[in-house]
Order: sequence, then structure tokens, then C-alpha cells
Amino acid sequence: MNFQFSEEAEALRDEARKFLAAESGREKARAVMNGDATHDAALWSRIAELGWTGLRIPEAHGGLGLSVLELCVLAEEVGRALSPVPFTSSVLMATELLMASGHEATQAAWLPKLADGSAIGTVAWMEGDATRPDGTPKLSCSGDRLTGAKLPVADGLAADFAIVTARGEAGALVIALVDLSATGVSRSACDTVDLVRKSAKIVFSDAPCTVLARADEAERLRARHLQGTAVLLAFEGLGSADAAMEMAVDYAKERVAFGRRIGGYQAVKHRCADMYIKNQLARSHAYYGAWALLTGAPELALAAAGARVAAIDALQFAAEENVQLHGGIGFTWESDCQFFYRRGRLLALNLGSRTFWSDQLVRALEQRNTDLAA
Amino acid sequence: MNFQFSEEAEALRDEARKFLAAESGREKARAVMNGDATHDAALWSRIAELGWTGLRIPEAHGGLGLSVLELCVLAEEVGRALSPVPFTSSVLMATELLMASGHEATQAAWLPKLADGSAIGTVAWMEGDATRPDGTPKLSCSGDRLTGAKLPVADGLAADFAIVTARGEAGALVIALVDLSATGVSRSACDTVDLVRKSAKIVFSDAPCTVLARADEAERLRARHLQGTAVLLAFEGLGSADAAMEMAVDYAKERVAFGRRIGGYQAVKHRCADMYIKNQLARSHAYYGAWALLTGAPELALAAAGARVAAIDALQFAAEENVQLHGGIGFTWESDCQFFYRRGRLLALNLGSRTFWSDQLVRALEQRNTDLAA
Amino acid sequence: MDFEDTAEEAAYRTAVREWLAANAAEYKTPYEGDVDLVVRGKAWQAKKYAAGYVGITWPKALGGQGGTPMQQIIFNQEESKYWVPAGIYAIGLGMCIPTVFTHGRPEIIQRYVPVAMKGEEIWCQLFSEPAAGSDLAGIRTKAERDGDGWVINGQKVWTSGAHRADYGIIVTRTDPTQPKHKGLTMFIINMRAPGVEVRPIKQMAGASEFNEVFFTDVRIADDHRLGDVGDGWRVSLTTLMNERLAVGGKPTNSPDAHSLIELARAIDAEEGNMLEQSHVRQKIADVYIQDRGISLTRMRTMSAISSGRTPGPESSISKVVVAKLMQDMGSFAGDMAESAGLLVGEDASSLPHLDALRQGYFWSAGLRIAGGTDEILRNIIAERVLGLPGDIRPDKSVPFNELHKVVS
Amino acid sequence: MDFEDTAEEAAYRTAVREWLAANAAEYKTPYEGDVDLVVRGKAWQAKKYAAGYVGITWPKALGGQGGTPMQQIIFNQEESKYWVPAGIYAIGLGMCIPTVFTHGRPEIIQRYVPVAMKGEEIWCQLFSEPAAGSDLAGIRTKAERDGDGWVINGQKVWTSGAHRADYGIIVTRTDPTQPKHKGLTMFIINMRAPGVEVRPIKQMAGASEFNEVFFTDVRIADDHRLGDVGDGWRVSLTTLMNERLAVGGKPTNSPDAHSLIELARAIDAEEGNMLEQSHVRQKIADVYIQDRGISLTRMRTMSAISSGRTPGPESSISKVVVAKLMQDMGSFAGDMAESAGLLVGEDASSLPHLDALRQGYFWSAGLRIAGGTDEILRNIIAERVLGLPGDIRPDKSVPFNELHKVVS
Repeated sequence: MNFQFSEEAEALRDEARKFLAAESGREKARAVMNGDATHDAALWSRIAELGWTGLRIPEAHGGLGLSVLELCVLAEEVGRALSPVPFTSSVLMATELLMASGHEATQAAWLPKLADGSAIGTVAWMEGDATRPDGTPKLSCSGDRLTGAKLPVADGLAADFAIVTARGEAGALVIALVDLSATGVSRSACDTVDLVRKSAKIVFSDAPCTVLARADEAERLRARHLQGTAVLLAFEGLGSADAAMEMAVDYAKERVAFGRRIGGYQAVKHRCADMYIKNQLARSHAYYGAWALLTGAPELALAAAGARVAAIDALQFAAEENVQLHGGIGFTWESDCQFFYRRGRLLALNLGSRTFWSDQLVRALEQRNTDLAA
Repeated sequence: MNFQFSEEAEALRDEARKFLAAESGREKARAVMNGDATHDAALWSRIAELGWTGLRIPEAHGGLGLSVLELCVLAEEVGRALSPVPFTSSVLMATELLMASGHEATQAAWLPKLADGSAIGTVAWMEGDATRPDGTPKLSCSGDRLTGAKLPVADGLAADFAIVTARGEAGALVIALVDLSATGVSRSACDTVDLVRKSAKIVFSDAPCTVLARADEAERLRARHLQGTAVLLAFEGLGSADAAMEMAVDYAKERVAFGRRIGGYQAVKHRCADMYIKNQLARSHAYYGAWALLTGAPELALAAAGARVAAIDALQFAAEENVQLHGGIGFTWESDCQFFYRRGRLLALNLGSRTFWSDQLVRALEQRNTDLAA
Repeated sequence: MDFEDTAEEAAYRTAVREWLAANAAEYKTPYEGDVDLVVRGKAWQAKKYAAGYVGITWPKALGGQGGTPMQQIIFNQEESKYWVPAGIYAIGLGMCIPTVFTHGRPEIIQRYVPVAMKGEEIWCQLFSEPAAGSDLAGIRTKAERDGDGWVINGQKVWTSGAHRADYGIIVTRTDPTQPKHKGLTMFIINMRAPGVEVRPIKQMAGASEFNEVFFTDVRIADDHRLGDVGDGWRVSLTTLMNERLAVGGKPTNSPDAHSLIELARAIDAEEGNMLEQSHVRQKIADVYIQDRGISLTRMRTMSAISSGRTPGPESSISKVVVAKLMQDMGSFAGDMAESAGLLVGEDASSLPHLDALRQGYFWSAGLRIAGGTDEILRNIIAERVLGLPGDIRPDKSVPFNELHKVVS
Repeated sequence: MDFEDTAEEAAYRTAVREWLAANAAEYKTPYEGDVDLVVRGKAWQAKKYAAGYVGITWPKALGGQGGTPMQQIIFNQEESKYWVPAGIYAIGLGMCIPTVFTHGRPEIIQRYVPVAMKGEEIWCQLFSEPAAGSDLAGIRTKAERDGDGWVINGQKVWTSGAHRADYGIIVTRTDPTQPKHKGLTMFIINMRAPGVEVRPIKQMAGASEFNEVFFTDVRIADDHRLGDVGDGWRVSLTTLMNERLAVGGKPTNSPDAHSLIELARAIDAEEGNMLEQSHVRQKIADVYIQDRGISLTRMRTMSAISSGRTPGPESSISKVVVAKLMQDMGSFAGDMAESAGLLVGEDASSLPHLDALRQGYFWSAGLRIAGGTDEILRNIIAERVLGLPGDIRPDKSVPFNELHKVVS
């Protein structure tokens, strides 16, 4: 029984947490929120120097070639720090999807730049409507040309390329990579509930792209990408949820009302206990997802859905009750509470809602029942 | 604005509460639970003497001819006392359904006996499976003969007649009254989660019955009966919920742990506040239901569903947390907590679940939207 | 049982409706011009005052109408059908002026009450402080005797409308050697006086409805004291009793079960639309039970008022239910809308009610706190309504300036 | 990351499996004969003892195996695949005997421990009292000196297995003039001694798993004292530390998400079956997140044990999650089953898992209380894990016999 991270991964966590505590305090997130920059470029450079941008990229392409477990550790720590860098979009999503695509020419073109941080990628599947992540996109792909729009695209203003989902011939799914500096691509800022992670609306007018996968192959690639991303974003959410809980607990230990620290009131302390419970459940499900991702186990569909739903629940609860425990001050612009409150909404919706994933979860349970019966 | 009971109705409430407090303490419920009697016959006689059994029955048939508002008041008070008498089955359900049927001959035969308490009626629509109250029964009605079974039938052992739902020619709904002493009727005790309100399984083998309504008329009668009963049972549940809350609050004021009365701990006091909140919401919805029932307002479908769902929620919460607040003693056979815990389940399922009624509620909201648009 | 007015109420309602039809026609639609809210507000208040619709329940001796609470409710109901600029007087006439005329000296009442009723002066309420939120008696703002008057130093926070207020009522600590509820004193303060500085507080959702107010050597004459020296806690209860009534419900036109129905119907599901999904229907029913349950509860309260009885404690449940409900509705609506639930501003989705529901997700986080947190309200219900024991209060009999010694 | 045994663990597991296959074949299916549980239990315990599967982690000097916690876990896992009658020793060997060998005199250890390990004597734990539940230190049962020994008078409650126990450990009050946590003393008591009377407690759901035990002038020799006079609270912590581990999870084979899936699939809906209803699917996902989340959390704990580390506090969440979850699952299953959810006994529905889920609705009400209520467990998580302040304790330093004066 070894349902825990290796000592090496835990060492990476310690290093990452120290680095981010020193270099990525929440004032960095605030600066990006209040400013015009798409992200904290200096911090991003430091992160690239540490090799985090190329953590999973093969050494042949300039990366460290480490396992997905190390990536989970970093996802959690970056989530904990709310670092205003395109780590989720570029490292957790675009890099992983590009590597999974098996499209060697494109990998050779972009992976080295991703590894050294000189390029930023993103994944653009949303189209501003209420479709779910497994739906058919409206963006059309004819030959190697894209026409339509994607929004919101996280880090879409900072990104050098986007991997998009599109509708190809006969309505078949296409997954394609677009150089965002190409002709026919125009971008504008697009506001979302999360003010730290800047998003874009990207409009494609007969824009050139490289098709990475089509039809059944694209469906398989997307399904696998959704599951893998669900696990990685669960770690990110878990990190944020733990940070929100710690913020609430710290305040409850300091704030005095009616002659007592408010953490002594059961209404407050039991709420904190409930945060802890939800975060622990989320952690256990996230670990299960990491194991399934690492081993390619058939349980991945179930584990990924469980990790995502538990992480969404944990972060939303911690974020809402963190404001509540802070009282009036927690509702101000100057308080850090809003970062978690907003991030909670972002993580709840940026890869399909908890409703979507709960349904996926039950599908996986049904499937497992069928497998057991067969 | 007069969204409250009349002074006359409140006077009846005071009288009823005093009478039941004196004559129907919870030890009466316990005696019936632990004994073989189907109900407390002495208490039932006293209730009949007070005229409660004929409250709504026209004076021509020996009743008091009062309004449904007075019946709501009594439903609440009998629910509060957990009186072990067939009030719900006979007065709230069978009498009301018989009166609504418009079947004068049958009314002439039974209403006087119902009024003076010499006859007990019940309504039998459940068939032991998971069908909903608006489903098609399996009990078959051919001509004036019934074949099949109904279970559980509340107070089915004590009842003199049952009004049943059945499947008639071409699958059309039939509502019929059966004299339970007739040939072809056999009854046996049938255990349910509620140990105070005794139930029966009733088997019909070509048993004679009087058809009260068929097909569309029966559907209308059933729909109206379900809505009216939903309101009346909401009052019953509200009475039980208030009694459970009061039991919990009284205990929380007495029980000492760690040097304080446990009602001083926020975990306990806030739970009591939540009971109060749910009970107040349930009361408001029940009153709305009473108003709709009284006035025959088109809002009845909505108000009845709201009353039922709110009452189920209130009683279940109060019943569960009443056990919890009592600690170990609340989980014993000797504690009265179990009455509410069991009654909560009974009232949640004896007329269609909260799921069924939530769906009905949204249908009514959709309908109202349509009406407003038209 | 009915939902009808009594004959007297119906007559009053008719009169109000006719007056509004004649005088409020310009407010039939939201205002789209660029005249200052204060200017528009003053004009409307003057009209109301002239017609006898200000201080409806107040004694005639004070310039009020000596009317019934039901008349006030009827006027509010009818007025709320228009987009009138009445909000800037809510705190002043709802909370401050009743405190002034209950505890002020005759010449002070004469000076301030009629002017406030006409709308010529706007008031704010200066109670909360950074270290005194739920525990209001923990305030630190000092008032020190100086000759015939007083000198104020300190800071208030969460002061609605301080930036446009002419006067405020302020609770101060005049004797820190007394236990916290003793040693407080209430004053009327001139918000334009030297040493008063108002700074807006930007909220999480971006708006600035509240302010911080700083006081540096602000002078107040002793005749502007409300109640006795050291009696400020009791005086403040007059104000707070009125606040609980004011902060009760949700804003008019905020989302309800029908908003979710229309949103759900507009979103495609695998088959049909989201309104056909049973989890959506169950949630809508939950919302209806709570939201409609609160409005029906309010009708019970109004019935009691209408029949001249004292309302029961049932109205205490309103805010604690509504605030959390709005938060839950907001996140549920977002989940239904999937990625569209993320969008704000120019690119926001046009799905019906989605924007209002998302905004509700943000302001409900504040509503759960303002005017008594969820936790304080549950304490109040448990203690005052159900009679359960109060929290243990280590601070009750300790001198204020030694409180730090007892904190556990 | 893997879920595999280490090489050592695998070897141990193989040996256990082989031994069980050879010795526990008769327990492959539930027992249907009429031999007394105690008789069957003693036979099985004797076999385990002879084979070295009792006291796996205990010191060899005590007759234990000096093994690792992981070996104990592996044995438990494998043994739980059979319907063995092992439950009657759970409290004695899990809680009482560790207290005896930690705090007893050598000759007492010698007298009781080996016999208990062989299963020849059965033990119970006599702690809770009517006025001492969550607040265990509130016990009133008296032990008074009488010559060389002690005389016990009082009442215990919630004593599992008292009716079949030969011995028990009992915490008593020896000095009521001391504050409540002082003045307690622990003893070994002979449950067959004169003056001991055991009465079963019938539970809400009908079963009688617990007892009341009354003590009237029961004599105990002083050498049966565990720990010093007045040190009973500290001694009891040894026992309670083990209880929290024992009462942690839900019973084997209790309902889970798959039970709801199978039940839902068996119930017709308007179209198809209930498993296609989205509200059912959402609920099943909720159940899975909690139920599977707890079992995954247990794996994290076991991984720590397996790698020789101290488990973190994560296991503290188990019971508080599982108990309420079972209650919620029970009512949800009933709702799905509509009227079939009412039926019990002979006429009960044959819908899959419905009966177990309904029973779970009843026993979960007890599980939320037993071994630490939901409220106590949340206090423990908040205070011990998160470091939040404890409740104010007016009773801490007051003499026990003056406690009534401070109750608030």
C-alpha cells in the first residue's frame, strides 16, 4: 500500500512551496488583477528557470521528463499561491494535450519553447454558450482553416498558440493548433468572474491551423484530455481550497468578538472543521486521480470525475465560508477573500460543471458495474 | 390582508390543544405501539363526542358543517399530539374524499356514521411497489368487483370501509368504496416504519364495491383529493415538527455537559434555530395551502405542493436532529424521539415523496407562467 | 382567510395610487438622465412630504401623520411599483431620526426632524468599527469632554451614504474604565465639520456602497448628545431595532424560482432543455419553498399588523434564509449555464436572468454579513425566540480597557 | 504510487490467507445453526490465539507477536472476508486489555491478559453514565474505600456486551471534592460479582446491543485498581484512544453508491428507470464522493502506517462523514422507492438494497452519537487538528460536588 507521493515528489513540493511563498505572495495576484499585464512575466521567467514549464516534457525536447505525479504536486502549489501566471493554461493543459496528441512535427516545433518558457500555450474549447465540454463546437475547420470564435480563453492574450476544438467535415470533431500570431486571428480581452487569470475572446477568420487529430481519434484525445485535466485542476483547486481554509482559520484565531477569539465559537469552529473534511475528501480523490493517471488504470474515468467534483465542492465551500468568517472586511476589494471566491467560480466552470462531472462519475460507476458483471 | 386563522379557528385550536394535552399525551401513542389494539378506541370516542369526526360533514348528515380551515387546525393539533387514532385516515382522507365524490347515496349511507364516529374510513391507493400516487393501479375493477391487493393501508385494520383506486375497463381509473366486512375482502397486519399508526394489507378477491367515479371524473377526483390531502397532511406534519422541535429545545435547556446547558452551545442552538426556520417556512406554506383550499383558488396545485414539500422537510429535519440533540438516550426505545423519527418517514412517503411533489410544484409554476403569458 | 385589504386599507391604497399616478409618472421607468441622485431624491422627498406621506406612523406633534403601520406598508408597496429615488432617506428617516426624536432635547428635535422629513438634510448612521462588527459594543471611537462640548477621535466603517450625508448619529466611548456596554454615549455629528473625512470602501464585487469615516478632533456641542452620558448602548438599541426591519429582505426584482425556470428553459440539455432535468426541477422547488416561504411569512406578519396585533417572531428568519438562498441560486445558475456562467461584461451571455443571478452570487456574500451575520441571527432566533441560553460572555463585566486580559 | 503490498506484507498476507483457508472454511457463509455466539466465538478465538493471530502488535513479553500495525491491518482485512464470530472480543482486546497491561500491576497482567487473549474471558468497558455522555468526566458512580478494598455504587449505561462479559474496566469517582477530571479512579470489576445487575437497553430500531449496568455495594480489591487513585481520567484516555479507532467506519457490507445504483435501476420512472433521472445521478455522485472519499482517506492512513510513519489527522473525519451519509442515503432511497419505502418485515419490498438502506436510516441515527457525537468530533477536528480555541469550560476547576453552582 503506497497511496501517497514519493519522497522525491514531496521534496519538490517543499521546494515549490518555499519558492512560491517567497516569490508569489497574493500581492502578486492583486497586482495583475489591478493592472493591465496579462500575467506576472517576471515570476513566469523564474518558474521557467526552475524547469516547471518543462517538467513533463521529454529531455529530448529540453524538458525534465518527470512524471505526472510531480506535475500534480506543482498544480497544487500553484493553486495554493494563486500565482498569476499561465501555468494552468500552458503547462497543465496545452503542453499535456500537445504531448498526448502524438503529432511529432508540432511537438518538435513547440515543446522546446514551452520547456524553456519562451512560448505560452492555451486550450480553447469554450464558445461562450452553455455547451458542455463533450459537445460539438461551432468553430468550423475546413481543410486547415478555422472560422468562428472561442471565449473565454484563459490566458488567451498571453498565449502564443492555442489548441482548439472545432467542427470539421460532416460535423466530425477536429483538434487543431493555431499560431495566434497568424493572419486571420484577432484577440480581445474578455472579462470573466476571475479577475486574476485574464481571458480573451479569439476570433478566427479563415485562420491557418495544424490539425492534430480528427474524428474518432480527436474524440479519444479530447476524452483523455478532459480526464487528465480534471485530475490536474483538482490538485490546483485543492491547493486553493487549503489556502482559503488556512486564511479562514488564521483569522478565526485572531479576531475577537464578545471577549473571545471567534474560532472558539462552535458556529465558526465547526464550519472550519467542515472545510477540513471537504478538503481531506478532495485530497483523497485527487490522489486517486493521480494514481489512475500515472498508471493508466481503467479507473481513470471514475477517479478523474471524483477528483474534479470533490475539488469543486471543497473550494467553493472554503471560498464562501472564508468570506463569511471574515465578516465585513472579507467582502471588501482589499481583502484576499475575493481571490478564492472568484477562483472557486472559475474552477467550477472552466472544464464542465460539477453537474456534468457528477453525471460522468455515475457513468463510470455504471461501466464498472458492467465490467464486474461481464 | 388576513393571512391567518380566524379567531373562531384559533379558539378551536386552544380547545383542541388543551384536550389533547390532557387526554392524548405521548404515552397513549406508546401504548398503541406496544400493544395489539389498532388504535386508542377510548380516545377516538372522546374525539367523536367533541364533533371532530364530523367537523366538515354537513349538518344534514349529522356533522358540524365547519370549513376546511377548522379541519387544518385540528390536523395540526392531532399531528402535534401524535394521537393514536385514525384521524388522518378517516377524517382527513376518507371523509373528505367521500364528500368530494358527490356520490349522494354512498354519502347518505356513511357520512352519518363517520360523523358520530361509529364508522372509520380509510383511503387505499398504495400497492407496495414504487409507483407514485398519480400512477395506474394494479388492483382491477370489473363491474362492481375488485381483485388485487392494497398495502400498506393506514388504519386498514380498524377501518369499516376503504376508498380504493383501481384499474377499470380499458385501463381507466376507478375510485370505489368497499365495505371491508364484505365477502372477498381479507385483511392482515402489515408492518411499516411507523409503529403507532397500524397498517394493513388488504386482499380483494372479487369483492363487491361501489364505484364513486370512473375515467376522467375519477382522475379529476383523485387529483383534487391529492391536493387537498397534501394540505391537510402538511398541517399534520407541521404539528409533529413543532412538537419535535419543542422536545429538542426543552431538552437542550435542561441537559448539562461540560458545565453548561447544551442549548448554550452554538452547534446545538443554531440547529434549533434551523428547526424553527424550517417550521416557520412550513407554516407559511401550509397557510397558503389552507387559503387555496378554502377559496378554491387556481393556486391550489402550487400551494398544495409547496405545503407538502415544506412540511416533509421540516418534520424530517426536526425528527433527525431531535434524536441527535438527545444523544444516546434519544436513540432508545423508551425515548419519545422515535415517534417523530418514524412519523417523519411515514409522512414523507404516504402520499408521494418530496421528489414527486417537487416535480408537481414546478409543473404548477410552469403552468402559472403560461397562464400569465396567455 | 383572504389577501384583501380591509375597507379602510382599500380606501387608503386608492388614495395613494391616485396620488402616485398624478405625481410619480416620471418614475414609471428607470431614470436615464444625468441629474445627481441627491438632487432627484430631494425633489421626490419634498413632494412626498407636502402630500403627507413622510412619517406616516409618527406622532402628529412631530409632523407625522399619526397613521397605522399598515398605511406605511401600503404606501411602501405602492411606491415600490415606481423607480423613485427614495433610497437616500432610508437610513436617515428609518433609523436616525426616530433615535433623534426619541432621545434628543426638544430644541434639537425642532431643529433637525422637520428638515429631515422634507428631505433637505440627509443622514447616516455611524456605528460599526473595524474592531466592532457583530460585537458592536466593542467600539473604540473616543468622545472626550472639552469645556462645554466634546471632542471626537476615531474611525467608523460600513457607513452607507456617508459621502452624501449632512448629519449622522454616532456612538462613542466616553468612559473606557467601565465595562463595554457602559461608558458609551450617542451624539449627532455634523458630517461637514472640520476633521471628518469620508473614504469609500470598494467591495468585492466592485461597487462602493459603503464608506470608512475618520474623525480627528471633531467638536460636538453637548446639546447634540442623544440620551445620557454612558447611556449610548440603550440609545443605540432604538436605532438597531429599526435596522433589523430595514435590512430584512432581498431587493425588489431580485431573482426567484421563475428566473431559474426561464434560464433552465433557455439552455439545451441532451434531450430537450434543462428545465426537463429532474435535478433542476428539484432545485427550483427548493428555491420556491424558501423564497416564497419568506414572502408568505411576511404576509403573516402583515396580517398581524393589519389586525392591530403585534407580529410574532417569524419575521426574524427572513434574511438568514434569503441571503444564503441567493448565494446557492447564483452558483446553481452558473452550473446550469456551464461556460456561459464565467462571462462578465461586454461578452456576457444573454441567457435570461443569468447576469442577475451571477451578481446575486456576489452580493449575497455581503448580505450574509450586513445587518447581522447568519451566526448572529441564529443566535437571536435561538435565544430570544426559543429561549435557549446565551453564549458565555467573558467580557460582560470587565472594564473596557482591561478586556484584552480575558480574551480566550 | 501503487496499491500493492510490500514484499514483506505480501508474504504475511499469503500466510494469513493460507491459514484462514485451512482454518476458517466453516465461516465462508453466514452461520445458520443455533449454537450460542459465545460458544462459537470462544472456539474461533482459541484457534487464532494458537496460531499467533491475537495481539499481533503487542509485545512478545505479553504473549503478543511484536508485529507491525500493517500486519494487524492485513489480518483484519483477510479475516473480514469470512463470517467469523470475532465481534465479542473487539472491545475487550481492542480497548480493555491494552488499558490493563498499560496500567495494571504485574500479577494482574499475568492473571488477566493471557486468558483474555485465548478468549476464555470476555470483557466490557464501563464508562458512560446517564449524566456523562459526551462529557465523560461527569461520571457519578462512586468508589469508596472500605478496609483494603473498595465499594462501588452507581450506574453505567451504553455498555456493549455487558450481558456476556466476565470482567470490565470501570471508571469511578473516588473524590467528589476535586474538580471533575481529578478524583476519578479506574478499576477492573468482576461482572459476576454480587451487586452487579445488567439490563439490556432496547434501541429505537428494536435491537438491544447495549446495556445499563447497576452496581450496589460491589466490592473490588485494591490490587484491581488500574493506575493511581485520582488518576482515572488519564488512564481512561488509553482506552478512549483505542475506541476512536474502533468506532471509526461503517460496518462491512453496508450500503454504498452501488446500492443506490442498483436500487434506482430497479425502479421505473416516467421514462426508463430512476437511474436515468438526473437528480438521482447527482445524489449518487455525492454519495460516492463521501463514501469512497473516506475509504481512500483510509488508504492514505494505511500508506503512512505501511511506510512506518505516523498517520496524519485525516482519519478523524471518518465517522462524522459516514454516519450522516448513511442517514441521508436511507431517506433518499426511501424517497426513490415511494410507498415501498414504508414497508417493513413480511410485506417488505424486494427492491434491491432497500431494506439495508432503510435499516441504515435507523442505525445511522445512533452512529451519529456513539463513540463521539458529530458535535464532539467537529470540536476535536477544529481544536486538535486546526488549533482553534477550545470551548469555554466553566466546570474545569470547580469541585465536582459544587458544579451545579456554575452551570450556565
